[in-house]
Amino acid sequence: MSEAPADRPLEFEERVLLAKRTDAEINQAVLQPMLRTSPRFWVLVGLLGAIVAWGLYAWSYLVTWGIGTTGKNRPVYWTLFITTFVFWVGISHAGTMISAVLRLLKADWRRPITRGAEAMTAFALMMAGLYPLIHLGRVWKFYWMIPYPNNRFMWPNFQSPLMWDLVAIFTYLIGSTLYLYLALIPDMAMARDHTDGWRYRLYRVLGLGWRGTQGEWHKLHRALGIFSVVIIPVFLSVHSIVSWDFAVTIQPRWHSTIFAPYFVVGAIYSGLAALATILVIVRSGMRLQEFLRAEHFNALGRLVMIAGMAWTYFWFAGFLVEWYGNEPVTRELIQQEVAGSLAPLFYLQMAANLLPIALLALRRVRTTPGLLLASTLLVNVGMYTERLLIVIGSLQRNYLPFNWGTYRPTWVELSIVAMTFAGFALLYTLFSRIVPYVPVWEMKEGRLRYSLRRIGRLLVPTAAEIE
Amino acid sequence: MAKVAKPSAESAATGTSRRWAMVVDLDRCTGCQACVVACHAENNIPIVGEEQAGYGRWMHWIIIQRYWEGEYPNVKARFMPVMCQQCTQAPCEPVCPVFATYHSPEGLNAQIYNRCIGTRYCGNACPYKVRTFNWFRPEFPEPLPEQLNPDVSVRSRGIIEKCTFCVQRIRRAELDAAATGLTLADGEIQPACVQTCPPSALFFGDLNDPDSRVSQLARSHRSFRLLEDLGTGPAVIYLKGGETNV
Amino acid sequence: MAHRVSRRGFLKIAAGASVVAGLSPTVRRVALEPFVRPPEEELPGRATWYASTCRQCPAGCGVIVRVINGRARKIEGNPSHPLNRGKLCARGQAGLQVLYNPDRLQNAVRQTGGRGSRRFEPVQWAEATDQLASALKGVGGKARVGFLGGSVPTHLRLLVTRFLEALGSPGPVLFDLHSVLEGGAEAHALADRWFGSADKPIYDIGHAEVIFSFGANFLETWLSPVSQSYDYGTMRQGQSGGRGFLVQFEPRLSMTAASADQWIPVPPGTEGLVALGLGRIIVEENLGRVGSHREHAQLYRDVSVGAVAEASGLSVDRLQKLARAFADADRSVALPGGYLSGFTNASQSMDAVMALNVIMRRLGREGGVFLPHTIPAEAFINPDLPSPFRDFEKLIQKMRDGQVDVLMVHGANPVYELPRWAGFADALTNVPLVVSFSPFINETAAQADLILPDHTYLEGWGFEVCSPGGDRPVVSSQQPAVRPLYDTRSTADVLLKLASSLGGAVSQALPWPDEVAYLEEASAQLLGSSIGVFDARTPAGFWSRWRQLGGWWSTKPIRQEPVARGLPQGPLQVPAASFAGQPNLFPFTLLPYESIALSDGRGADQHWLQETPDPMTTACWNTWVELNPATAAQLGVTDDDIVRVVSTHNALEAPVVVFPGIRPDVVAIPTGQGHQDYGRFAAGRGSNVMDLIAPVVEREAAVLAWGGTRVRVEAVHRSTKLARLESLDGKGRETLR
Amino acid sequence: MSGAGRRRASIRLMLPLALAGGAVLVVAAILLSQRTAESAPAQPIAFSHRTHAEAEIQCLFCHPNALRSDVAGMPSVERCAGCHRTIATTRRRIQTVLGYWERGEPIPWQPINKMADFVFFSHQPHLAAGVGCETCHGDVGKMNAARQVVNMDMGWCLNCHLKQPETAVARLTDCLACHK
Repeated sequence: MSEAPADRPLEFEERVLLAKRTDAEINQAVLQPMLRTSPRFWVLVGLLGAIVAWGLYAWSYLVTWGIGTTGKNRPVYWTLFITTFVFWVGISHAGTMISAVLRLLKADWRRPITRGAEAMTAFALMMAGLYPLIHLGRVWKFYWMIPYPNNRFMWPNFQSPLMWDLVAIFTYLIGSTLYLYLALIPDMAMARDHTDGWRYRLYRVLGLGWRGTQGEWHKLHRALGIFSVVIIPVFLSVHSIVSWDFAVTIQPRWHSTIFAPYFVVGAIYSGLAALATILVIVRSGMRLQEFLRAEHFNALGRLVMIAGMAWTYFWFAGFLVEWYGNEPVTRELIQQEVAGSLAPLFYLQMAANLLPIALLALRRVRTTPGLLLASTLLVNVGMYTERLLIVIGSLQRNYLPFNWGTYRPTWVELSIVAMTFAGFALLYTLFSRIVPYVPVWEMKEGRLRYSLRRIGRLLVPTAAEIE
Repeated sequence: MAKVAKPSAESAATGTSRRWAMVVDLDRCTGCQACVVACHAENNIPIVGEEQAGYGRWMHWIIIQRYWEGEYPNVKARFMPVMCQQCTQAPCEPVCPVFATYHSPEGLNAQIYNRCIGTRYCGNACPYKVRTFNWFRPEFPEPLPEQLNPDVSVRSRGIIEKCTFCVQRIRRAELDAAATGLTLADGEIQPACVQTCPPSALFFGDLNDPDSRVSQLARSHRSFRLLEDLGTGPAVIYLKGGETNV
Repeated sequence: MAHRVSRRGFLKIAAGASVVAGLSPTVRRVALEPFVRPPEEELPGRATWYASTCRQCPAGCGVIVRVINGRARKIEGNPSHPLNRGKLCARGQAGLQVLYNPDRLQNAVRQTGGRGSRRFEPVQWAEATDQLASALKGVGGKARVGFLGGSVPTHLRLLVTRFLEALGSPGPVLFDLHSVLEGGAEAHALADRWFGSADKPIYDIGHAEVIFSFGANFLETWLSPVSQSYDYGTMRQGQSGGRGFLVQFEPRLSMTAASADQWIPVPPGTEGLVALGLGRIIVEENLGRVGSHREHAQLYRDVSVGAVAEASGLSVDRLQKLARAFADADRSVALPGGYLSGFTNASQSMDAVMALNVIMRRLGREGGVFLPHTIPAEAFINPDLPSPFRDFEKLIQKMRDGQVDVLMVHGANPVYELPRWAGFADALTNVPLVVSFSPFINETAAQADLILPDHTYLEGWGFEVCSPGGDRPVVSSQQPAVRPLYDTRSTADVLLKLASSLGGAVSQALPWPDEVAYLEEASAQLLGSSIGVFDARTPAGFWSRWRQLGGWWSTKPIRQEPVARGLPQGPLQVPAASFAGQPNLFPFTLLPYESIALSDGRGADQHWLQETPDPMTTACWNTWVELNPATAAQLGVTDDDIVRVVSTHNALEAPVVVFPGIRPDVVAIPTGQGHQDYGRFAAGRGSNVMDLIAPVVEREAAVLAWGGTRVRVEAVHRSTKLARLESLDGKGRETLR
Repeated sequence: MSGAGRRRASIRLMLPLALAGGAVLVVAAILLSQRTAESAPAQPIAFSHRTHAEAEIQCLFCHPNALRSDVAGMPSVERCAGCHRTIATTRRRIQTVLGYWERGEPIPWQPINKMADFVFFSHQPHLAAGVGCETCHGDVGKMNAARQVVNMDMGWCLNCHLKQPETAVARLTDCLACHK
């Protein structure tokens, strides 16, 4: 169907969109790793499942005995749960960033990695959504927060940032899940046509009877176009609102106007880094070297680097105001971080957030999967530490020194945190075996734009009219 | 309803004329802890034990903070009883997602225990850190449940609690006054801490009544409020301690 | 009637209940419990208040108990009681936990596995009293019965004294650590020496302008802390003009010292010397507006201000300033506190302090020194002073020599309160029958053969003659607020039963059928008194008012002016206190101080009190060692590090509290913990500082010199987490500036 | 199967699923918010309110505390015996009552209207405000065995409190009016 002249070097887009491979080959290359489950895969699933099971036990222990089984105390009322909640919400920002923003920007290199990113958003949000439940201790009381007409004549308090959180995260979760699913429909149909047995039955249902008519494609593109636009304000609002959980209080260090953009940028930074981490791992785990190429990592690495620079700017802007303002409590907190008990965390945060920016400036680092993995992992360590410092570090100090406190995590908290990391990995692993990890139709569609067609004696690059 | 800074205006808007307030005369306070135990007895406050208390999980609704000044031998210790300040602009109130804490028409920061779902957001928002949380199910070995005050809920685990200005006493006194047709005089309603305070360092009454004892004391040149610059408008008014030099 | 019984109409104090309706113990929905016969004054769901007397310390504050559906729910100060005027301290507030303590004895028990085995089996009351009666009958010599009391209520003390008298035995010996630490016996001896009075002097703190307190922690545990705290509040802000000037002389910044305007950390045992120096300056410079000091000159003949300055570490200039401050005030008073009683120079020190009041003519003046007015009825005259330590030692000696056949213990716990060298525990083994009346298994009860648990004070009857009683004569009455929870029995009733079964002189001496009959008769003696706050036409009416009001007192303040019997003949002298332990081996002086919550240890079984933070350290639930920051640095320890405190006789380990308000050469440890028994909240917690006390006993003055022990402190390189309210990171600051 | 057929099949499958899910939610919401009134609990003696009401005995004769206290109170055995020592003494039920009286035992009546632990409720002000017993307890005089007739939940309380004069509503709908 399409062929490239041997003498012409492939363009960037052609390379990342596998211009030389046929559609059938691509179908096979995507479906093959899904259908192949090695013992290693099952060992991984078993291990993750065991961690999740242990975490569920820890959660049930917490529910049985009370929040006292965690290391919280007065005044450190929020700890690892909220920290990890913020972390997961942050991670969830990558998917939308890649799919919606880059889709609107028509960056074609995004195509093979969109599904991975969208799945990450959905699963990270699911993990994040667990924390408000866990955090309550008496999880069955959660429904008090849901607004519904009741015979107590009581509504929730929409003044509370937690209610905003509830609305924003719920909206984002629904939106991003639909977004993920919409883009999945043609591939489900493709998978349906290439599989049998239970997979066939599953894909038949999920494929919603997709036939690939012009009308269907048109509607899909319309829907995706609308979603891409609509989800961006949600995407910006979610982490802004999460930041307002902190910023609306008068707790020293939380009470800051820069928190919303700072949190959003931080979310993008950690989210993109997490995406890069995952892509490196999935690539080697599923042997997708052909789809996920150095070019992708190069582009992604650049994005991470830019997000990191933005984060650094916002961090510095916040820090400068705090430092210059010289408010006694804030000064005490800065003191704590720079030279006190929080110093190890603080320097870890700074090193782990700043060092990758420098590393990622090097093309070699961006394009070498191992090095990229190391730097993006570092980013996520750094961003987790940053949130630890914001949530726990700040709460340990307040206006009245008599009321200061210290916090030690317990096994219950650590197990539950581990549970969500393992749970995320487990969902992601299973997802990658059930759903084509690389969006085949997007690839094909992209390839259309750069495929060469013979018109008479000429080879003419054609751009698809759709899009 | 918009909140207004002045207690009187606020109460006028809600149709009642009271703004409950407490005055703490630091010059009288000796730090003796009588109020602390009285509060435990009145309000069914659980005891958490050594380990939990050591980890900052004690449940006192009123604590006497002790501050050191100077160094030996010119060292001074000062006491400061700190309980819920019943702020006019309470930072704890807007953050509660379920209205478990809200502003009552008489200016109290009410805490409705059975509505609390335990987000502990109010605890973070409170700059005085006077809210305590039931980390575990409170234990009252038999027959200690007999001592519980039936006018106050026994809180379960997972619930934030705090000083209420002994609202059960206010409610009881008002009901009794209505039943007997008498009016309540200033000083007749006393929270447990005020009632027991041996050196009479605590006073309780209506700040909107210009002749009440608390109003008179609040006008003292010694009066100040805790963390006043935060703009929370506490209803607890402190009177500075002094020092006599001879 | 002039008095106000109620806080307005609705705090109705019931006239008392001889039988309070018993309801099954449920908290919730108890209001739905149906009665067989509804009690007259009980309205289900509504509170009834009963007036009674607090027995958490010997002060005798009036309380009112809120009773709902037959259960006591809250204790408050009795607003009409002239001593505490509606106020109550932390211990008073915690009284419910004595009643509802989960580890109370629920019936009479016999120890079956031998003393100290702690294996008890229930025994019928009749059987138990029979055993005691036959033991008393079988006693060889008349003087072979011993009664050891702690802080026994006055009515029981009177009954016991009659009982023992009729038996031909010596009177009860009273020993409790609280009295020792507050210097109870020494205060009586002081009043006796100077004024020939059997009562402790009253210091009019409320009206004083200048108070010099020599080791008197009058806001914490000394004498009548609630009454004194009330007066302190008045002294600070209740008077027109000035807020009073309080100076505290003691080596540790106690809570009282924290409330003082000046804290002067003089070396332990030199407080009296400082008083002497101040007196010398006043007399020498003829300070004050009280006329000539010529007659006092000989009192201070031997005092050298320079020597005082050297011994106390205060400059002569400072002493002069203090002397002027004391003398120039119109109303100044000097308090000889309990800490002075802990040294071998106790009586001389206390004399030196009292002399300041005498030379400034502060006797019987407003803001000065008074004596309580006696109760105008024979039944309420205190039969004897608290026993000096000498009497207790004699009892121990008799026990050791096998001269005591039956020992009855009520309210005392010397096995816990005294160090082993005192020999009480060993001497007990030579007593054939030891009977305890304790409602709890404490350390002493664990060594008893028979425990006949008394009611706790909210279930029992009695009265307390308040001494000191504030500004007027006060008898505080005690009545049951609730029906006894368990099968316990009033010790007074047990004695009356014993008396009737013993017959003869004993039953004639104690003719009453039961405790209530005795109390009714005693109260009726006040019928018709012209000064009483109430009167009645019949004894029954009087008895009813007595219970309703919570006692009897005079309408107006009546105080007695102390008349000095003439000044001491010789010049005043305060010898140096002697200490156990070589200063080079034991460089620190040990200061055991009474915990404001746990008192001498009797509050340790109440978890409200266990979790009550110590006012100065904010620590709770444990024992700790207070060290000056310099001392701690020198030892290389800091907060929460465990140290070993070693005296010549014993050692203990406890975590450190770095305490800015203590002399570098003094180590302070609170009392109250280190119980072996005494219920789940007390047992096995912390250490008992009294174990460290060395046997410094001044024979002549009969003083247990509990302040005269030297110790050394060793770091053990371990640490723990002491429970405290305060954040150590906050460094005791109020705000950050 | 044609594409359209497949699509119809998926819709056929998903529509009932969605409907079923919605139905479960609705039912759960109804069940959670609506407790049905309870039936009469078993009592130690088959006491008939109707008989007593027909004898024109006022509620407050046996439950007099309602006027003065938080609780209406259960009549004491003494009160039962006060009449029944002379009235209908031969009946077996009455003899059971008298048996309790003679043994000095309280009759273990089972409570019918239970108030949650976190609610402060007092009969006294309600009676003072002219709220009749039957407003909350139903027409007990027509029942043999008394049973709960209204679900005493918050909405039910508020329904009445909201209908009060405007000046009182703010006070009566304040959470602290009833929550403790």
